[in-house]
Amino acid sequence: MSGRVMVGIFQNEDDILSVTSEVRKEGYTILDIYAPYAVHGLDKAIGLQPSRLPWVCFLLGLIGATSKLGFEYWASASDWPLNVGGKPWNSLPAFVPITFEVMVLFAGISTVIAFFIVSRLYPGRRATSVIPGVTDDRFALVLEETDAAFEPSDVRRLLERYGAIEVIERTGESLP
Amino acid sequence: MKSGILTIVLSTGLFFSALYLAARAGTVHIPGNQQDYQPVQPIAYSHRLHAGELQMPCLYCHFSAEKSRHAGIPPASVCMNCHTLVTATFGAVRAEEELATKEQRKPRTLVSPELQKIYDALGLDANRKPDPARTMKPIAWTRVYKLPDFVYFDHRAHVGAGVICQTCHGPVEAMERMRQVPDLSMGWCVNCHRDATKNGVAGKKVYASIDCSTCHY
Amino acid sequence: MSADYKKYWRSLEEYEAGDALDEQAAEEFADTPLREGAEPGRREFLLAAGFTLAGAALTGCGRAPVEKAIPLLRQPEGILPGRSYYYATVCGGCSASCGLLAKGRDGRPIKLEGNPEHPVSRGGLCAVGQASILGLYDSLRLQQPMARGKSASWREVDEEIAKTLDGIRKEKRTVRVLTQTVASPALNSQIRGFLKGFPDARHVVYDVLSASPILDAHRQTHGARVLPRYLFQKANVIASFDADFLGTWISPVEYTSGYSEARAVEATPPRSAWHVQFESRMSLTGTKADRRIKLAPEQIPAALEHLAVRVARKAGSPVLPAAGSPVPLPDEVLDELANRLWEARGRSLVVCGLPGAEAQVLCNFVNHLLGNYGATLDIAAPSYQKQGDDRELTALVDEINAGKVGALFLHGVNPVADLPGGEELAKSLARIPLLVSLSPRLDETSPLARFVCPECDPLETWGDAEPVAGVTAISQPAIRPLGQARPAIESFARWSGNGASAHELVRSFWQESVYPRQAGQEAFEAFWKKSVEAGFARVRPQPMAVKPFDVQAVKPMSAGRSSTGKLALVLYPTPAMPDGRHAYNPWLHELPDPITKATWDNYASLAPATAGRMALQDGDVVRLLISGNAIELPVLIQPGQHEKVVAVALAYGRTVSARFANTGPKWLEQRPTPGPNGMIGANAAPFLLLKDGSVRYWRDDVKVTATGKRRPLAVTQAYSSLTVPKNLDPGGGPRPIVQETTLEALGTGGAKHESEPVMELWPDDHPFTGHRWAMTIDLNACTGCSACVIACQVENNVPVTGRDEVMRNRQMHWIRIDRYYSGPPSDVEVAHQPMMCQHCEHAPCETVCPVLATVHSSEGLNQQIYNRCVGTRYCENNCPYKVRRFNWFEYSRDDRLANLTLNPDVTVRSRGVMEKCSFCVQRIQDAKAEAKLQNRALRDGEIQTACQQTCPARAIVFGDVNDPRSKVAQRMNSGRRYRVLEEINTRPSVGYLKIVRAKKTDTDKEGGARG
Amino acid sequence: MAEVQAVSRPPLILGDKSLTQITSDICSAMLRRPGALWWIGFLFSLTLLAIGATVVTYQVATGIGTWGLNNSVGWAFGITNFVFWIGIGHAGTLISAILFLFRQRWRTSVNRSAEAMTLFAVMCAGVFPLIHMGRPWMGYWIFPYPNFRGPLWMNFRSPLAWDAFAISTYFLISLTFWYVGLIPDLATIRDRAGAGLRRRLFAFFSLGWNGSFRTWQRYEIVYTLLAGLATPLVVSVHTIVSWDFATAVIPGWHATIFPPYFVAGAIFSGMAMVLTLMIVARTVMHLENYITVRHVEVMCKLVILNSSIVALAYGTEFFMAQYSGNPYEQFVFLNRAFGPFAFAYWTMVSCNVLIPQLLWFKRIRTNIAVVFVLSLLINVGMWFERFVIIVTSLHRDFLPSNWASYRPTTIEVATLVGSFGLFFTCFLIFCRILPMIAMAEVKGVVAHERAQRRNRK
Repeated sequence: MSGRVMVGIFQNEDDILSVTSEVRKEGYTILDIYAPYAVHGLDKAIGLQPSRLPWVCFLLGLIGATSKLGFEYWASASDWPLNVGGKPWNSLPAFVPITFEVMVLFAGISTVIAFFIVSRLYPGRRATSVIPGVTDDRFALVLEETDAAFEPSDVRRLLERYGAIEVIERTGESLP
Repeated sequence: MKSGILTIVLSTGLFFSALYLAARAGTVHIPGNQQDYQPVQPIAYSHRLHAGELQMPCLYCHFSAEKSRHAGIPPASVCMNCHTLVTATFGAVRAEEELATKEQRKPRTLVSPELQKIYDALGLDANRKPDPARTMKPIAWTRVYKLPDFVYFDHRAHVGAGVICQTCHGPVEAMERMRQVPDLSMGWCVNCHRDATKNGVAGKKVYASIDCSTCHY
Repeated sequence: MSADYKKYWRSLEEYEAGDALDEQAAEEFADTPLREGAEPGRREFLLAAGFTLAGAALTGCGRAPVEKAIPLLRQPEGILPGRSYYYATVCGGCSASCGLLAKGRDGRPIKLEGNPEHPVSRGGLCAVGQASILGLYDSLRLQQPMARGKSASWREVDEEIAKTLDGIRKEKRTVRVLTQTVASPALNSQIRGFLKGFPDARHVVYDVLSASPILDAHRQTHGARVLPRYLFQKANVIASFDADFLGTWISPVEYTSGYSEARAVEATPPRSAWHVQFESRMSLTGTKADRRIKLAPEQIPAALEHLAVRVARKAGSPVLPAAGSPVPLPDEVLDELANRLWEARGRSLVVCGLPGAEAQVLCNFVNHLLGNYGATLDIAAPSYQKQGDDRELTALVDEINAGKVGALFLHGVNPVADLPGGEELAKSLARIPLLVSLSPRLDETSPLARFVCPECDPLETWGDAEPVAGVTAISQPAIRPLGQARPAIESFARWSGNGASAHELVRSFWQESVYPRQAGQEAFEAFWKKSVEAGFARVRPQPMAVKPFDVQAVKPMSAGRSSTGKLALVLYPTPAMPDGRHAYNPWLHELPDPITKATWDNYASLAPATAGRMALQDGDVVRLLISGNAIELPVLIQPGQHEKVVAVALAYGRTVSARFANTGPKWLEQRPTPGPNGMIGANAAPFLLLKDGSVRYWRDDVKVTATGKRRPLAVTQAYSSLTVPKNLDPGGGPRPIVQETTLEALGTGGAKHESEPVMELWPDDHPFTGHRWAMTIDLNACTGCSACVIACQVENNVPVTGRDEVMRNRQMHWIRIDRYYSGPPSDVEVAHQPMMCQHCEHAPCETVCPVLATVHSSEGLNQQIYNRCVGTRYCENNCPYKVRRFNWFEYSRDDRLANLTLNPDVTVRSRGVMEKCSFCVQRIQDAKAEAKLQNRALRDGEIQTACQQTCPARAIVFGDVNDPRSKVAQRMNSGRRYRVLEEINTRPSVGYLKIVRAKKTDTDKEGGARG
Repeated sequence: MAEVQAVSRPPLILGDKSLTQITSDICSAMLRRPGALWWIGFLFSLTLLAIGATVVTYQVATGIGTWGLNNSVGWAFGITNFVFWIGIGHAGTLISAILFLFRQRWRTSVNRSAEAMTLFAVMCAGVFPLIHMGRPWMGYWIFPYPNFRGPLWMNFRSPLAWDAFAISTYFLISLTFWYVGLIPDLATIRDRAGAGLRRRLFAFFSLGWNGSFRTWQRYEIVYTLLAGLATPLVVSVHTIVSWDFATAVIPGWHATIFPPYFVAGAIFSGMAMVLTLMIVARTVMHLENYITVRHVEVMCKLVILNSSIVALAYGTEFFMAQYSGNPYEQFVFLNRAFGPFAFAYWTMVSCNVLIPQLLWFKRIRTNIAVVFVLSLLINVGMWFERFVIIVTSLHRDFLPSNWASYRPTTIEVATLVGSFGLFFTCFLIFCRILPMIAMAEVKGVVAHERAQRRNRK
């Protein structure tokens, strides 16, 4: 992250989509793209791997459900079996609703927490946008100036060709 | 960067609070738990002396424990079974006797200030005979073992089943002043009942119910 | 004054937290009678009371409040803190004088139970008797004598009375003692002794519920003023002419017990006494009758006469050839009754509650012809339960009004409120030079008295009773007098110049007068001790100068006034409030009337047709007017009542009931308990008629006018039929909640119950291997008398909620008696069904409680754990029987004196928790602990629930259904047994035994046997 | 196919807004000084809330007896309100989660407010189970926590326990879902706001969101997962609420039809409430371009659908009672329609079945004022539906001796009023301090529509 970066600022969803594909084809390293909303198709254009968050969701949901079901059984049938309305100690059907709720709670909350962790979002974190406009109407493409092959003026031209309204160069320190 | 410092300070604080609480977990009581309650009593009665040294059986004084729900605090008349004659500690009496022999006089009757309180309560005169001029004044002991109003504990069932007093009241024979040994929580009761049903009491098979209505009604 | 003993008694076991510092507590205690303790033993114990805990202030620091434990200084033998003890004594609730066992705890009586050994009441006790314990702890009872309206000391009062009496003796002025029936022979003799010294002195006795005509009639027919002892247990056919013998007539507990025995269909041999009731209103007795004949009040004597004529004809007696008045009902009815009575000669019983000796003579005649004297009526050993003489009362009232009485002593009576012409009488009474009232409370009469010399509560003093000849009972105190009231017997002794205590007086009376009548050889001391312990002694009855039946006395009835066609007013006592002396008692006010289910009021009952004709509805206030006297009462429509009748309960509208102004929870929309007159109900006594030496309880020609006002009644049962309203009826007939069978269907063998198929959806994890508690209730025996309701209330610390809460359907009684009507509204059949927690094996309430506050015990109890309850009320919603009761508010426990009735074995529930019948689990636990201590198994019948214990009809049986020899298991196997709502598979532990209806002999009744 | 259809429809967002216009439109709605209308509404709601808070304090201090309940009718107003509010909440989740999964783009204009509505409704609902307890201060016993009682856990067989878990889960998941949706918009506002407290607060809560596409990608996944979890959750919540009644033995409650019936009813009432709120909001907050007539119309169609389901359930209940041959069951339904609470029953039928039929007509659907009135009536009807189910079943059940009536006290009415106060106060505050419309999502929709338009050209 210590290297220099080049930021292309766009105004249009289509432009950012096409420039991304083009830049990737050219072999430049896209450090990140900043957008005001989730642009569809951009993940493909940028070539991101699918997230593993669904696995977190599934596993924690499973853990929540099994541990709750186990607890309910243990508490009702083993730890202190109490005769409730003549129902059997193991009233499995009656244990299902809470099991389900706890599963959803575990899965949901843990997924969000995992998301915050992997995306390093936490309260008080300083926002490090390239330009403030990315939360309004600007799209920013950030390229890393990786090696000698990176020729800033070529890239600048490329970006401008795809409708960049502004191209700036920066040192990477101010970037996430 | 500021927020980073804040985060560090907060989490350190949290960590130490948790550590502190964990360390004190054994001694901190939830509200209502009177464990280790050891109030000062109006008369400095020593269980250690009576039950320990003199080996008096518990049921001698707390005679209703095997007949009633309450073990009861003995009426002053029970104290008088012995303390009509015994009015002071052995040591003090011996010392007085020695002094008297030395001074060649009849030994004086010594009355310990604590026992005097019983005599006062019963309205007795200097010869420990009822004095109609004096009012009887009951002794207000401070209750140590106390259950909430919605719990019914029956001493007779426990004494009858062979549970020895120390099981619940601890080593009373070693206590100078009475102290509440268990926490008297419901879990303490229930787990003892479970254990009694499983392992018996004093080698005898018993059934200690853990139905709610065993204690709550 | 009251504050003084309140302080003292507060420091009993039920300590009040946050009250007084420990020093104060100690001082308080020091100031008790303990210091007087001259004679140790039980008496001292009664003074000082047992294990004492005094509350103290919070010590802070999150610790629980410091609690003081104050033991006795000297412990009386045999009495331990926390252990109940029982003393046999006599009930002071009414003159029937049932045998009691007063249950005491830590120095104070907490519950009254029937004495099962007692030969008259046989272990039962009525609602009034159960509730009478509250009289002891009534904080508004007079604590001290009063002279001219101000508190005085006994010495002053006694001196002044003695001085005045001396003057009267010298001036030879008249002295009168006016009492209700004095059950105590010792007191009677004391009064006789007191009056002996005066030239013109007389003891006048009257009863609010008079039996004077019966006594008068026996004077005519048998030459002696006796009240026969009615032996219902020996009767096979019972005919009652307006005698509510199961509810309020003379000795209801005794009669209910006998009646129940006479109708024990499963006894060997089976009994099923046939009972016909002639009455104009719906009485408790009428609800149980096999044949209830509804007649206007003036027609009932005619019916009796017609019956007499028929029986006389059968007996071949020429005395009564024809009846004067026209027969008011079909011949077949009277023919059948006459036939049945005749067939059951010597095993039948005709009772008559009509006013006037004329009708009673006829009743005696019928009983005589049937040979019932000596069989079902005993006049050789008669009853002394009613001794009132209305003739003498009339004479006394005239004397008083004429200003001829020099001194009048009142004991147990409240003539201003109970007698007609009370206002006039009050003026005359105020003019009597020496008027002394022994009333324990300031009622309508006692404030007029120059001296009020309050007598003790029966539980505070020694006394005796002889309810029926040959059964003498001793009433012993269960507590030292709480105030400075003095037993009546002591007062009369003091005024006769005798300073002895009640104990000495009763004892010496027994030595002189009772001991000689006993058969045994033992010394007096042993006899006395034995009698005190048992509560009664069987002795030789006093010889009665009874002559053989005098046929000359029988005369045809003077032609009864033919019906005017106008409404008649019938004044009656209710089983809950038979006598205004109990008007202080909130339990009795809140007890739903067994028939109308109304509480906290009296009302004008009208037949549905009558109300319809007058366009009146429940709760419309009407004005009742007879010759200048008027009262306003709300209307209650009473099915089964005669169309020409307005019925109003007596004993209401008493000044002592003004105390209920603050009864009930206080909140924004609370409505007061007393009525617009500031009292509970209105007094109907002014409508009574004291005429021809007899009190008439009905008046013809009452004017009923609507006032346009409304006062909705606090009724605990809003819907009274098992058939749903017609417009909402999906068909299918009445709901099988109360089931009935007929004698024929029952057969003779006592069919066994067929076991139901058991369907299980899930594994049965809950075998009940040890005890399994269950209850059976015999609906055939249950009379609906409601004694169980009060017994349960006392035993289980059930609070009084006040009228407004009852109106909101929030009464707290754990056991209620559902009353269902069937058949046409003009002539209904009635079923009583006690309903309490059914302790279902598959309890719907348990499943829905989120916090496990109600779960099943291993012995089949549905446990309710108050301290765990958070009050979601889900259990209550899901209870098909709706027997759970919720503490909507912190129901008042302000009266700390009344709190002494609280049972220390039962938790006092706080606001926001659910409660319900526990099958008296405290009694189960106590019996189990006791059996364990004695190293033996529990015996069947050892555990009696409070409702079972008090039931005069023995309708309730409780026990271990897993023990096949237990009574409850046997009754569960009865062919009559069914369970309520069996079809929803809740599997209740309560089994009901079907009502047995006698075979219908006519077709005019609808609603056949169900189930 | 879907594309073609979408094209032929009028645009979801009117006025051909540019992205930055959207930002400023929505932000300015909340940054502007509130108008008189808002203040009037806010003060009114606050008054209602104050009334509610007062009576609840009084009730908790005095006893639940201050409600008109009795020995037979243990639940009435309180639980009616609870079910009513829970039902309201369901529409919010439906819009945000279910319609998200179905890729219904029109939801973007209303989902933020609908989710907020869910939260506030669940808050209102959650108050009632707590305050209806006899001892609310012991309410925590309803959860299993380690204790010194043996330990004594709780009854997992009780539908009320299920309720407690369902509602807490529902609230937490809804809150999370709503918050996750808010993060990008919070960042937008943060970047527009100058220095000061507002910026600091938004900076804190936006968690340092910078619009990075890596985050956006995970965000989309998380959002989809949450939507996927919330969908069965919302169904489960009202199913469990319906089990409060369906698992009981009381005739009129004990019915297997309850879960679908309740869920449909919940969405029905919720949609009506969304309509009410949106119509008010678009007027008060000047968002006519974002919440268009087309939005209203779509929601009206959902209302008709749910009304029909509810009507079917009403009919089925009667049929099942008749068909069961169970006289207790049959009686309960006759009693509902013709007994003492017939007025409540017929109010329910009129408002829930008859009146919504008007929405079949496009002229009515597109008349905002009429729709507003209808939506209010439906809310009234749905409140009565719960009242009818609860009270008519309880007041006359098995034993005729138990039959009783029920009359609400002023305390109960004031508590209901107070719950509306709480709801609207929260909602109005929400309108002021947070973006009412999901800017990031609307931008996506606008860009999408613009792209389609361009493609067409």
